[in-house]
Amino acid sequence: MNDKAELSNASASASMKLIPSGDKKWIILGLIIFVGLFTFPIWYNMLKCSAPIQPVVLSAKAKAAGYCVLPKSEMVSAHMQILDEWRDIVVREGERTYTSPSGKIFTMSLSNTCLDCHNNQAEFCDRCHQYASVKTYCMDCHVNPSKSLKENMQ
Amino acid sequence: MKNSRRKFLKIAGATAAGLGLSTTAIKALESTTAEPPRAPDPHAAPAVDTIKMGKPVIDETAPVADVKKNPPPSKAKQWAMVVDTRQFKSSKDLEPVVNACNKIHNIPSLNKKHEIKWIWEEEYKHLFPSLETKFLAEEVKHRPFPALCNHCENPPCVRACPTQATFKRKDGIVLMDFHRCIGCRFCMAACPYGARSFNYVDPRPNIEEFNPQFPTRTKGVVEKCNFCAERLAKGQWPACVEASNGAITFGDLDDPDSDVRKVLKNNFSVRRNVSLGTEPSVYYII
Amino acid sequence: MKNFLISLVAIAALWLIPYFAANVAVLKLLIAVIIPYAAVVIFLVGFIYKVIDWSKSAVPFRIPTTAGQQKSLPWIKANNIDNPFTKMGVIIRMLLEVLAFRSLFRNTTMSVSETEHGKRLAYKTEIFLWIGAMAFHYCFLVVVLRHLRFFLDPVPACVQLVEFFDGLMRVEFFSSVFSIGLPGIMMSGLILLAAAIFLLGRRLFNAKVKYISLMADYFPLQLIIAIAISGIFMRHFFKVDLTAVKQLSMGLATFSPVIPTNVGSIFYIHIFLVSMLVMYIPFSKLMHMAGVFLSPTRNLTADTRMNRHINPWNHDVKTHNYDEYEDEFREVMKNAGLRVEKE
Amino acid sequence: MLETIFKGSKSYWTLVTILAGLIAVGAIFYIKQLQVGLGITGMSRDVSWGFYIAQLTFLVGVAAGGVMLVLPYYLHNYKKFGKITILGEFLAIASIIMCLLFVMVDLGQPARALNLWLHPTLHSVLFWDSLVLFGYLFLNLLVGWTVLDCERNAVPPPKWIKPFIYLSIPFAFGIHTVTAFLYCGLPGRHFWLTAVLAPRFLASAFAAGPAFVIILCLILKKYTKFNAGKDAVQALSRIITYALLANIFLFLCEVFVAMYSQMPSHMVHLQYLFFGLHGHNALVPYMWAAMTMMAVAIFMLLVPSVRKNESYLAIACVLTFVGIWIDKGLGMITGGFVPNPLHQVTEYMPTFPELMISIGIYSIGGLILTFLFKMAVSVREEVSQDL
Amino acid sequence: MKPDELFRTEHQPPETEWTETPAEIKKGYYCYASNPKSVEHLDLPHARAWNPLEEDWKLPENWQEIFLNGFRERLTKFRTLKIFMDICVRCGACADKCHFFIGTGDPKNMPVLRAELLRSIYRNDFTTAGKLLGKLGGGRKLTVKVLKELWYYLFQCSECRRCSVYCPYGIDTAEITMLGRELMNLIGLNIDWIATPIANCYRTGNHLGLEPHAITDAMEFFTEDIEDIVGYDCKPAVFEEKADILFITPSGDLFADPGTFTAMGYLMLFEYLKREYDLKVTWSTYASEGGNFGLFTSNEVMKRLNAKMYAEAKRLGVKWILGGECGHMWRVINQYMTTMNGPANFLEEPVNPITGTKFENARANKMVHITEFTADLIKNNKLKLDPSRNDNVRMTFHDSCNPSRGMGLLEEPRYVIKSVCNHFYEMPANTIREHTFCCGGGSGLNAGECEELRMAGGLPRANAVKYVNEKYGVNTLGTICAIDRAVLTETMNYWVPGVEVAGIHELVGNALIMPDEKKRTKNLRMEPLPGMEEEESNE
Repeated sequence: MNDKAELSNASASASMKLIPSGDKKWIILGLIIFVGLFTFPIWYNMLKCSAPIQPVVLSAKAKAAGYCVLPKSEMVSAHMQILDEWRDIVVREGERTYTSPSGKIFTMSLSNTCLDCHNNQAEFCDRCHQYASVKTYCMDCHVNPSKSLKENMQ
Repeated sequence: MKNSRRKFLKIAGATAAGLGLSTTAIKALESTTAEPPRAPDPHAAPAVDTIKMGKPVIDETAPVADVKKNPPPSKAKQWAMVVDTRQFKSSKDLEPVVNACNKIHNIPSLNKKHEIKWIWEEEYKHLFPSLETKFLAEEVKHRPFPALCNHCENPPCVRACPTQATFKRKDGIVLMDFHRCIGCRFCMAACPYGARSFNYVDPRPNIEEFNPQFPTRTKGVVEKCNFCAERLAKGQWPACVEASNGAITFGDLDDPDSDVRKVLKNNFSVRRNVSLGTEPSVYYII
Repeated sequence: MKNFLISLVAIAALWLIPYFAANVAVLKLLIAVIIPYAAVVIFLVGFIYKVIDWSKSAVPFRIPTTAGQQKSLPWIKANNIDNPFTKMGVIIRMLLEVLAFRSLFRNTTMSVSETEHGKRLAYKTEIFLWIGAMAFHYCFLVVVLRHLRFFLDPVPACVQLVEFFDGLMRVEFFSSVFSIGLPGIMMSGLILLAAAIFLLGRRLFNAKVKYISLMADYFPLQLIIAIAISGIFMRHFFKVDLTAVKQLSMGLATFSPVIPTNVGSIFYIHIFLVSMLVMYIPFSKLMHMAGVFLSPTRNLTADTRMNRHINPWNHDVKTHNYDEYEDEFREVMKNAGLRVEKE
Repeated sequence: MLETIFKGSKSYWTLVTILAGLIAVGAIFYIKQLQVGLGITGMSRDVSWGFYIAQLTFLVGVAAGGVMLVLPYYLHNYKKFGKITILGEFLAIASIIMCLLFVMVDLGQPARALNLWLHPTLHSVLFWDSLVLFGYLFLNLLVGWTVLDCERNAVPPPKWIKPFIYLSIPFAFGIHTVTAFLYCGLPGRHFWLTAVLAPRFLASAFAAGPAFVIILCLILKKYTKFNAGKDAVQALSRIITYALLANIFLFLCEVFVAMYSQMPSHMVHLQYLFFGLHGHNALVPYMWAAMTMMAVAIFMLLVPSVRKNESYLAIACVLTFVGIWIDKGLGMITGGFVPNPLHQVTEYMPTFPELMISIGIYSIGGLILTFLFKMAVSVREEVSQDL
Repeated sequence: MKPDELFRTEHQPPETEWTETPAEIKKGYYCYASNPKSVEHLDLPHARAWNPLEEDWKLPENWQEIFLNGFRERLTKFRTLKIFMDICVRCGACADKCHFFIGTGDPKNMPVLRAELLRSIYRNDFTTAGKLLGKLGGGRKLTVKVLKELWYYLFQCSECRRCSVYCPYGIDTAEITMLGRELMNLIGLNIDWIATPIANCYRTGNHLGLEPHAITDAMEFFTEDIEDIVGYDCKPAVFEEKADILFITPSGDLFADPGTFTAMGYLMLFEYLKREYDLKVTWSTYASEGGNFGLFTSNEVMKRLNAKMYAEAKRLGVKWILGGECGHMWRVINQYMTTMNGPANFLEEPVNPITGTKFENARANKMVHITEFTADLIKNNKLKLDPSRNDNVRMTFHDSCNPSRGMGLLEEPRYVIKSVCNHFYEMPANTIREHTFCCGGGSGLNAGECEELRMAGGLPRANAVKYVNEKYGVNTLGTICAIDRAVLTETMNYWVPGVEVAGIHELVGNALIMPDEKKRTKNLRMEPLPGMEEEESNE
């Protein structure tokens, strides 16, 4: 009764024949894009040939001292918090002296205590900070005493 | 509160604990904070002095008030300053004082609109408009007067600041916390002495001589004279006092034996616009 | 409530497993390396399988929901977005649906009010579900993008830019109870947590939503909340060595895994929960992330009168044709004066 | 209801596009300000608040002016305002958002803005100002939205909304009073140090806000099917008349106190504004223009036959609005800083970038207002089909 | 029940979880089981006599197998079903959008739960997670209880698609209901109000089972009435070969008021066009049904019934087909017909021979909606109209579900209404256009025995009408759907007495100034025209 040719590709409802629907190519394309995005880190790192992290270099003074205000492991993970609290205590409470758990006494000062020892930012701070993509704004105001103002401003 | 602020001491203990036993972790924190390390008295055992700024120079022969100067203290109830303006004959006498401050605090040189001033030179009529006389002595009229923050006992700027970025310390110093200042400049409107400056632009490119021991400021914050709190902490006189050749006396206003009290006892002094009730801590001997 | 509690117990278990396992070296390897790899593999395979499975099902009819004026006479303004008759219209409709949750934006809430004329039904604007959903999904996206810094070296500028804007507002607070300052607060994390709690709160306190909620609805929300909490705690309270973490994640991304030494159990909790979430996606309603693209009421043109859509399994059916009809009714037709084909 | 924002005529979209363009321009200049600092503005060490804070002051007034529509309707059951209260509430929303944005662009460290609540400082008026501003914003959003949505659904507003409506009335007075307290509690700034400042602010607000509402009503009447009704507009114009009179009266009180007492610290600021000081007279023409405008406006408004003519009324409202804008948006803040406490004169004029950023913010407010009014007008068109 | 008692203000779900709350089949809320003869007539499976209220539904031995196999088959045949089973997040946006939920307060009438009834079976039998977690994963075994619940709620959905407008994933409960009902059909769980019409339609060409002469008789009644009004008769052409247009409308309009007035409107319009423009429109008794209850049974039955339209157009050699005012008829024509029974290459691309307008939007389907057609005529000034003849009518317009959400026919009827009627008022914005509410009797739920369900479901629509009735004195509810005309008449009587229901072409007929007409004093309802009341009483 209708255009039989159109209907000839199937006969009964139970036995049906699937012809590929037109959207399959778009679905595959979408999947490829999705998987591509999801696995982005894998091929990005392959293309960039990312180098392993370069170890932090301690200055001679730091090496000689052999200690910091807290054990190294704690400094690695929590130094930002210490700096943060130091500055609050120094500025607002006027306390400037810090006694470490080991009994050593330090002046709480980024420029004058921390940077005095760790004076090479590029090989100390920046190594990890760049690797972990952590930007700081400490040096917007504070200065590295071992550098000129111009160097500090860069 | 101060004690528990030391909790970063044992921060790593909590690190290992994770959150699995957070109550234990917190207990661990508490136990470390129970015994705070005591801040040593700087007089008994000098602080680790990484700053070599030299000891205060005390010139006994200087023609100041005829009292023997006390050694620099580091604690006070209300720091105050007495300026013997008679000793500043011309701008040349004041210049080293201003320069000492500018240099030590990394103060930039900027145009008049944006300038940063902690201590600066003013004429009598501007400094004491309410004490103006019609026929002022010529010498006083042209005398350079140092203007600076009065570290008021009742500071309107502290009242106005919405973030406590400017606050009054227990020793009477009105201080700025540059980390907290949001740059709303309410304090500048509140200050009746024009003592506050705002960093309209980045100060760093305009700093001529530079002191690595003191931070610069970032654009967008207010700043002002801090009575050299950083030097007082180390038992040093403020830079201007040191550079004034004895013209400026500094000390604890609450201590009857302090230099400032001695000087004030023996000289007639005035303060700026006392009618406002701010109780300035900077006294001028005219 | 029962569903909520069972799911909560499951989350608690998932939290405790890595907490205890992190103390055993072998299990560390399991949690930091093997399970994440397994999760990714299960996710990718499951995801692709599911989508391919969907794509295998036919789209016999073009049945878009038309939520706007059709294209008909030239002087009637047609709505090509809510009733798209061109491919471009469909693309815009889908973009709005996926990026702006267009349909949810229409949401209303029914209420009954007493008026001077008796009871009246009102359908007021209900925008909070939309706001919550937008906040949740976009912050989730930002959080995921931010975490790329652990998997890419060097970290591309765009990732850094996302971080910069995310951390733009500085939150610095010091007190005896807790201190926040450095590292800075990331807004996305907090908003994500708040939005997830809001969505969970709806399920608990909105009677209708509570009634329809299954364990499968509570579990992913609670899991995401747990992930957000573990992440925020790791960032601000139980610090870990970030370089060590990045060495681990970079190792995973470059297929040369290393197990970090100086990393607290909070990190293992975080990565374990994330692995669980990733693994869970293909088996759950979270597949809506792919399904939304395939929904036939949204992604088809409403042009069925203009262009014929082909049904891949179209089959012949038995019909009652005119001849049979006339055979049955010829006499009455003739009596009624109707024309017949065969006399 | 929100979807009505997205359906509009060509002219509506043109307006939206223009505003969006201006916002973009403003944003570019703001980025510059973020990079360089507030140094790109005309502000200085002596005049440390300028155009931005002046706009805050003025717009707080516009926002507070909305209460002149809410109060008669809800407290005195003045039915004729029923149709336009929503306009007052929506105008308040747009104005408050502009206020908050002007504060944001005035901050030297906008990233730290949250410190305001992280370190709540009860003795700072700015803290309280932020509370009342956000409170008033919230109340207007809640009330305006709820009432309009109920209107659209033809149901009476829920009972719980009433307390919020009543609460919004003291808040309206509150925002402008607290904003006045920002200035009038400062020692050493004698221009502001007067108890009349808050009343004067309120009086000018109750003139400028309703004047703007009248202008908006007349625009809506011309371009949309929204008709506020003659009675409502006339009632508003009477409010403006009295408020403007009160404003001028209070100003003259100020002038009397300063000039009769002859106290220099009180006189100098008025002298600077109206006659110039030591040859500095940048604001003189503006101040006289403002005074003239307000004087002409008051004359027009006082004559009933003039007031009843809507074209003349429109002119009077524009004069009132612009006059008060100059007075509060230029003179009020700068006048307090010049001369400075050391009796030195540093003049202030906004710079081009400063103006562009301000235009950007005004465009954001305009866009919000456009959206909100579009919504209100659409709802009104839906529910009153027999008009 | 009195309207006030039926107006439920509480929509609080019960304390027990829905999976644990068995359905209770309530009188007034279900439709009678199908007459086995009707089922047999179409050779549909498992015809038998059964009663929903009885414990034993006489299910076939292997009903679970049939159901699950049918389910499985449909999961591959319909991507909609598979996606909709998988991606619902139960956000609840659809919950209070359903008129049956609003009206009955029964939480299982929330669209999400209606779908969950099926979804729980899907989870249990077709998903890994469901197989692993069982009940915890939200799965339910297919038991008789579950089946009965499913049946009960599948026949409390009128497939109006309102929920799908708000669903963030476009989940269309109408589609789920349709496929669910197909599964019911597989085990012979049909309802009579659908099964008998489809059997009728198959045999006689229309749902009502009107045999050819019954149709011509009805037409005669109409033409007599029209003659009374206009002065001459408007006898329509039936089975006219090589006519320009074949006209098909739902048979309901030939049978009962107020649809009959709409039918008279059509007759007058076609007579007008014949006299003025020599346009030949023919009717058919073979294809005398626009509606298609197959849509409510299964895709297969829908296709079987729909085939008659193209077949008849081909036989008669017309240029294209014009469709009357009907709701679900247009969903079938718009979204299924060309796919199922096309391509209709034997027809021409529709062009309005009077105005020359090409109906571009119907170029493949070759079927034009009567309001599109009339709107085009009016826009091109081809009809002489006197809208003041409808001045007694204060009109609002009810968008029927299918033309609005399955087609997008929103402006055309409004344009026609505004051209023939001076007083037109819209109902509140969230109840019209794509937000429109169902009449409550769509998808074969207009059976007498489920009247209470229908009245409850019609509440949201009626409540909106009540508003314009009170505010603007609206007395006429215009619709373009035959089911609406039947259902809403009853609903209005119940909820908003005094509001009549009318088809749009009834108003067109009233306003149309027929060539050489006598002085018109009466409208199509034989009531005096506005301004003619006096003369009427003088007669």
